[in-house]
Amino acid sequence: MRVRVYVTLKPSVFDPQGRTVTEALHSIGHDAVRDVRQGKYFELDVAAGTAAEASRIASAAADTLLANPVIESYRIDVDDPAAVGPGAAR
Amino acid sequence: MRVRVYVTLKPSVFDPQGRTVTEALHSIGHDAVRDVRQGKYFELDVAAGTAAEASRIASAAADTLLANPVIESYRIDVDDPAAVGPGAAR
Amino acid sequence: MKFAVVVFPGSNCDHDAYHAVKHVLGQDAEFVWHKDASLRGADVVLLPGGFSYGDYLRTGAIARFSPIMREVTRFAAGGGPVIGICNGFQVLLECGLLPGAMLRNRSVQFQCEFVHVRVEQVDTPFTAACVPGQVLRIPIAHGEGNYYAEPDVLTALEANRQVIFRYTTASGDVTEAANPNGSLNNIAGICNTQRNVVGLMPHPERACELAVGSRDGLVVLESVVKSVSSAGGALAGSPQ
Amino acid sequence: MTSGPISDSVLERHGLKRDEYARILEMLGREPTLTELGIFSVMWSEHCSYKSSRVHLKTLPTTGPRVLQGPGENAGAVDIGDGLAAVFKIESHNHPSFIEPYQGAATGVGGIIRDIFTMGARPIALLNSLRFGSLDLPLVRRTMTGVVAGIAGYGNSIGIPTIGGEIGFDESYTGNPLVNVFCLGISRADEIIKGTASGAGNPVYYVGAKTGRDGIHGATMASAEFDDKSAEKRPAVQVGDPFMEKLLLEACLEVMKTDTLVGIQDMGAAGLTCSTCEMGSRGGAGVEIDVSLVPQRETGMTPYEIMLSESQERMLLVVKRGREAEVERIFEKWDLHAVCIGTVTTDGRMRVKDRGTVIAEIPNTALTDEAPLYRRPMQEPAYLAEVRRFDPAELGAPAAPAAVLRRLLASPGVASKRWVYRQYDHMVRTNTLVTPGMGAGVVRIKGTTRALALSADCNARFVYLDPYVGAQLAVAEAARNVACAGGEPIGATNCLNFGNPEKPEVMWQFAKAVEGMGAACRALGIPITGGNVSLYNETDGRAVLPTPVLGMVGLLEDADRAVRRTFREAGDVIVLLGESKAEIGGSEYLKVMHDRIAGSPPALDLAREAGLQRLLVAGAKTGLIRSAHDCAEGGLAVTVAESCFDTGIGAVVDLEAVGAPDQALTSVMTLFSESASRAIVSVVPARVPELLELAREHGVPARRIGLVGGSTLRFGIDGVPVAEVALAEAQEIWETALERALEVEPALA
Ligand SMILES: Nc1ncnc2c1ncn2[C@@H]1O[C@H](COP(=O)(O)OP(=O)(O)O)[C@@H](O)[C@H]1O
Ligand SMILES: [Mg+2]
Repeated sequence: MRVRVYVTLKPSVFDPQGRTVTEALHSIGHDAVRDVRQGKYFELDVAAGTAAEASRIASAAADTLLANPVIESYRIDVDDPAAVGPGAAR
Repeated sequence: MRVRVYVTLKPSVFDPQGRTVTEALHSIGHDAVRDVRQGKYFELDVAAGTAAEASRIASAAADTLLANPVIESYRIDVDDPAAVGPGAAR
Repeated sequence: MKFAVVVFPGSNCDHDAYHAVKHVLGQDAEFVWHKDASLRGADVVLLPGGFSYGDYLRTGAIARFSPIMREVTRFAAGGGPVIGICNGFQVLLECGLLPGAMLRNRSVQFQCEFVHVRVEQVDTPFTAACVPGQVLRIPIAHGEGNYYAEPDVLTALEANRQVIFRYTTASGDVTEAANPNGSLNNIAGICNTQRNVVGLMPHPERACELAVGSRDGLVVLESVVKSVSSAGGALAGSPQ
Repeated sequence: MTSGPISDSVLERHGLKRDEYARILEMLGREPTLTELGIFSVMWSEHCSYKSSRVHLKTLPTTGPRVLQGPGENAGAVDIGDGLAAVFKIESHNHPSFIEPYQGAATGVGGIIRDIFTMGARPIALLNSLRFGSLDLPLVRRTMTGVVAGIAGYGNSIGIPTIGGEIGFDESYTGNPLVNVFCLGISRADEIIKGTASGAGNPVYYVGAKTGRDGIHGATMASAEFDDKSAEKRPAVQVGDPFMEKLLLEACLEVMKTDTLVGIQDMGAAGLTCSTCEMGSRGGAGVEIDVSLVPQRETGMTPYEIMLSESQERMLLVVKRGREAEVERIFEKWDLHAVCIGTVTTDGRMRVKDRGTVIAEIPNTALTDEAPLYRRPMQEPAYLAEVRRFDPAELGAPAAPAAVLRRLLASPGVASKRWVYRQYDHMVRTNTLVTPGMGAGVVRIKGTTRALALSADCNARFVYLDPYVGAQLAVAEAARNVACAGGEPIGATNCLNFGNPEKPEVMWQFAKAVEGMGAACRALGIPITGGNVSLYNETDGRAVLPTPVLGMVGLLEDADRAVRRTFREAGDVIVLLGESKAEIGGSEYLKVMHDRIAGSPPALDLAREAGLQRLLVAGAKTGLIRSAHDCAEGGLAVTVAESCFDTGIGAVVDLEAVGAPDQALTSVMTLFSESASRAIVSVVPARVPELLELAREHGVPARRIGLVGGSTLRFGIDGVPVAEVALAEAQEIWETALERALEVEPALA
């Protein structure tokens, strides 16, 4: 089952990459982008019978390895084959 | 408006980080995670009146800077304040 | 006196540390492979710089699961002196032996250059031979050395005098310009509450001979030799 | 083996000409299979076969008392004493770096490092030579930023210091940057390992990254020009994995200590194909492999794809029969899995099977020694008549010398490259005695008293104006740079970056440059132990400036005597070694102030050059010469300025002392002429006579031209300033110019 894990820096943590990207966007005229925060995005292929189980496995992976709780938080999204996926694919 | 941009390596492009993370997960017992691909995740704060406009602005930013079209592709997700957001936040 | 230089896959300052300890300092040094189960009776543990696991995911994130880290943790808990340099510091942060985390440098670039750091505290095994306030000229070489800790953690670090090295000007002033990477409070190195585990981003082992630009870093290694010998081995944390 | 008829379009896609195909038919005695056609196409590509360049390269001097390995192996090697060898080579990754700057440059670094440790040498230093278009263009800035980050990302991770290099800028590189990377390693002289397969029945092992579909036909791509259709021909971009390479490096060096290997070769351009047939060909043996045994990253890969993939970080090993377990165990220690994919045979053929069925069978020599060889037509380019007509009088009245100096210091070609090398770990391994920015990079060899000085150089404007003399000047400059550091030049490698060899004018440039390079190396006694040719560096029919880059290795017997470019102490005497003439052709001055590349390059007297280099080495040995800096781009004025930077001490120079008595040079000529075979050195006052005497013995004109001291750069005649700039201001201009040029412009209103 496909599970997506989004890892972001906590709001209180300064994001040097995000700031650089914001500045670069402004310098080439993309001023409408007021701010950017950069995180990590993982696509996991998980051996699981149910969406709940997949989510549990992914959480465990995120807790131990994928995210550093001192600076990061994460969000999990299971591509339940039964349900309709979110977001416009491109 | 909040726009999320997910940048992933094209499927044909080798992802050494993802492979190393997969192996690390296996070595600490997370065998159910069969494969990991690592990408980038951006949260943009966009000045836009409509979701469509926000999406257009984010696409332009992704095309020029956030994604490298030679090896990456991206997906955009607008957090339309009117609609209900996807995914379990954590 | 013996130093264990831990080698993770991707460590690349292991030979430099070994050279400094063995050939400059004249002490015994031994490489310890990350899959080993024993520190082989070492008196000091040194986690070297480099790119363990390619720095993939996050610096130090994967190395902390190496089998040897269990031994290192036990050694540290027993009061044994442990130093993490650059990537070694990042490993110590990831495994929780030291508090905080590393962010990308403010410049978003890898930076290799000489900097100045001020020795803030001399009551750790790695600064015991220093003069308080002594300024060392030693190099940095990292892309993620921007030290971060949550406000309460930072307050506690300062209150407990756990900040051991700070980036300063050549004359020892803490300024914004002297901070190469954006670290909070210009922090270059810290210790744990027991003060036996020290981590720092600059590379003292690269500054042990004038031929390579500076010998200011040698005092860090000399300190631990002094501490261990004066403690008569009492610092050695591993049950041999 | 069955095959369909091969159509013109299939041949074209493989970059093969009809007559080349006819030779394939003749060599095989039958129609090739598609896999075989693919194999021929990569092996006979310009990149792998050197079909246009080989006849010329043969004329280069490749031997000498120190040469342990000349061209033909993965890298060259020279004896550096104490039973040690320096193993080194330079290679280009131009085309991939344009398509994807970060990964293209990174994988270039990965490739050259493999070439060095393949020989059993531990890599200890990297250099890079880069060329970009004008930094006014956002595309160029992005390319340069990406290339530098890619080089840093790979080299830093592996832990090999990048101790020097050079960067040039010219519009001709806009759509075709040059990314040349040099690596040097150290091995025991008697333990050099070759890329050879021999001993029938010995197993052939594959180790490293799994094979994917990346880079298929990369070698063929590097053998074609860029045009608007290039996008379609793009192979999947190769992504570097420095962590994997670090493991391979350590594991291979460990295996090599065990005497279990017959030969080893990395899989670079043309991947498995190239390593298989080259190893067989060198050992006079055959190699049989089964592609189904090759570790694969993707599913459903065809034998064609597996054979042609250019996935990075892979090695092919021939192991002594009976020693397999030892080899496997060492790789396992490093979490690598060595897989046996075939055996050595006696029949001199490359035989490829897929689950036992033969799908390709070609005599090795057909792919290597008997590959096509062309004597391409040559013709002197028409532009030369035009540029030679240049008359300095056309330029009109010169600008004020101080203003010119400021402009030159801000020119990206002259400005400090700190923005670049700060991103490179140049200190790891704690051997770097002279860091980037201080002249040729110098690394000590631990366990000995010796050190090596390394430099990469080429002034492409000079080569453009006169390929023969220009290439000689490149050799001279590279050798002079290492000599300034105190190193005796003992060997070189070259990377020849040119346009489309099918154009007679490009081929003429190439041939003349190789001729000049050979002549210079012979005169200076420097063997060329290997190198790389990169042709088809063109965009929309326009070639890059011909850029034959030299990577030079200099030996210092005494590491403690390494010399830096910077003056040491106020009161020291500044001495100009060499003759200054009115030579402004091809200069930085002409380019920056008048936007022209014209005239003739400076004249070069090779005997005088050799004398200067010997003098510099001798003067360094005794500590007589306290600082030395080669006089190159920007001439005397820039050289003096750079000698002051980072010291905080200025200089006072008397221009009247500079010119030869019989030459009335104008101030601008004196300050900015780029006459060859010159260096600015400093010496304590008491030892000036000693230096002048030593110079006389070496046949080198030497003049006392000024003193170190003060807080300005001051050039005067009879005490009257001709140009004076505050040192702090000059340094600020020079230090920040590149950063400012690379910064993204402020947002438009
Ligand atoms: N691409 C690069 N990588 C590392 N160092 C570089 C690079 N380009 C230039 N440098 C360093 O900057 C200094 C000045 O370069 P250059 O002007 O070519 O020097 P030189 O006068 O010695 O020919 C040298 O020490 C050189 O090693
Ligand atoms: Mg140069």
